Amino acid sequence: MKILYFAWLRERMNKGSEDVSPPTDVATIDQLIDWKSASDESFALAFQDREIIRASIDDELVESDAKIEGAREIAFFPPMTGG
Amino acid sequence: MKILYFAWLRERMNKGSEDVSPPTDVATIDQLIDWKSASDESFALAFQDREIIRASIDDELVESDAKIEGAREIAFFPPMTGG
Amino acid sequence: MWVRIQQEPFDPGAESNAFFLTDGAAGATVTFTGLVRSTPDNPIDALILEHHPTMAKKQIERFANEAMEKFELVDIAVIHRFGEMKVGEVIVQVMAASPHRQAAFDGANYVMDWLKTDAPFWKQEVTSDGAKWVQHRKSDDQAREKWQTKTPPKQS
Amino acid sequence: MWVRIQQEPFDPGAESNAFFLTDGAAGATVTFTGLVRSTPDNPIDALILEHHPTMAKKQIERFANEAMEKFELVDIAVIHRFGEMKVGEVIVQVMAASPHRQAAFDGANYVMDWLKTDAPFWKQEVTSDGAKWVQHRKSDDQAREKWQTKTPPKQS
Repeated sequence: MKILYFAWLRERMNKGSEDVSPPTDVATIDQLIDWKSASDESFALAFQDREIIRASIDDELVESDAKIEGAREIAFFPPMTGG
Repeated sequence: MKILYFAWLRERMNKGSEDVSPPTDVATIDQLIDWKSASDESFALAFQDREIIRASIDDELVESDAKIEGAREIAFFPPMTGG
Repeated sequence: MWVRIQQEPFDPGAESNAFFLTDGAAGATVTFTGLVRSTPDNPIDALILEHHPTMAKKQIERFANEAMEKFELVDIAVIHRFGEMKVGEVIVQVMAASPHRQAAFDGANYVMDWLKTDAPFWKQEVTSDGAKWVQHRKSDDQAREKWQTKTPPKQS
Repeated sequence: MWVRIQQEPFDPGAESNAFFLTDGAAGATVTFTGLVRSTPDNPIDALILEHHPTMAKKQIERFANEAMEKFELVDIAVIHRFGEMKVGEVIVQVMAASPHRQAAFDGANYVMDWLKTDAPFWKQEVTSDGAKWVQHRKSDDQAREKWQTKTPPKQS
């Protein structure tokens, strides 16, 4: 699956997207962040203040306990400031 | 003092304004309507449904117990329907 | 703050654009535009608005000033027409500018609610049967009640 | 109902005028226009908006459709820009048309409140010191709460 990063998360990750293949026991957004943080130091640093980070699965806003099974694209971003 | 009529009150009165000189014991809008109704049949008819008629004194909306002393211009009209 | 009462048609978009230019400090502008409409339920050919000129201007200026005080507005402007107007033409436009979007919404809404019940204009609908006075609506009186609450609307 | 996400500047007044032409049944239109502002307290040279293209369009379409269902709207339209924009340029415009003025106010207000917190756009303010991410405001989260009441807003 593909992960997208936006705004200062994108800057801290120094990339807008990457492909990941989490093992099947990584079931939720929270677990994806845990799994990714364990192997990727800059990800761990960028996702330090985890409560404020929001996520979407295939263009739908989700909570951090949302299941990622079947997801094509997961986006992470700070709180929105549009309009 | 001058009385102005608007909308269907103007049509029923068949005029937009007239000059009146009420005696000094005619102190309020209500008393002005009573006094005018007594001497003017078309006025009495036009002001039959008195509760819905609104009034202003010198461009200020007033209640029917408002004092008319010193008024330059009194306007009578149906409920507003602008905007 | 300015109020214009005029007989001539005006271009609502051009008026909004001109208003945006003068409100440098305001990120949010809310524009209310009231148009003459003809519906299948109530088809009309035109609208005729009678008004009390001096009082109309004073009353609308009062509501606009009240809105400036009640809400955090940078500017507010109102254009209201009188006379005969065709279907699709603009009757009234209110423009409110604020640094806060809710204040801009509230400012324009407040002026419209008071204008509807307390500004001296009277509409006649013109159809093939002639001209008929529009009835005042009770819902317009009720609409003002939302501004009577003691706590001011939330700013955001 | 339509939503446009675009990089190019647009003419807000021309967009409103075009919108009026298509809403024959609606006597009331409320337009919200959000502009790039630079204030003495917070002077900026420009704004840069980053966005999630597919999700931004879907989310705003959702809010616009919700507004159509919740309020008695004839039509609603949203234009939102991304990329770099100068002071005085328009960021976003929402236009809501209804036979009832309160519904038009509520429709535009509803879409703006949800767009602010749940449409994937992120602002950077550009000054001589460089670009700085704009902080999300708690008041924007609170603004949505007014739509959570069980009784629908009063129509008038």
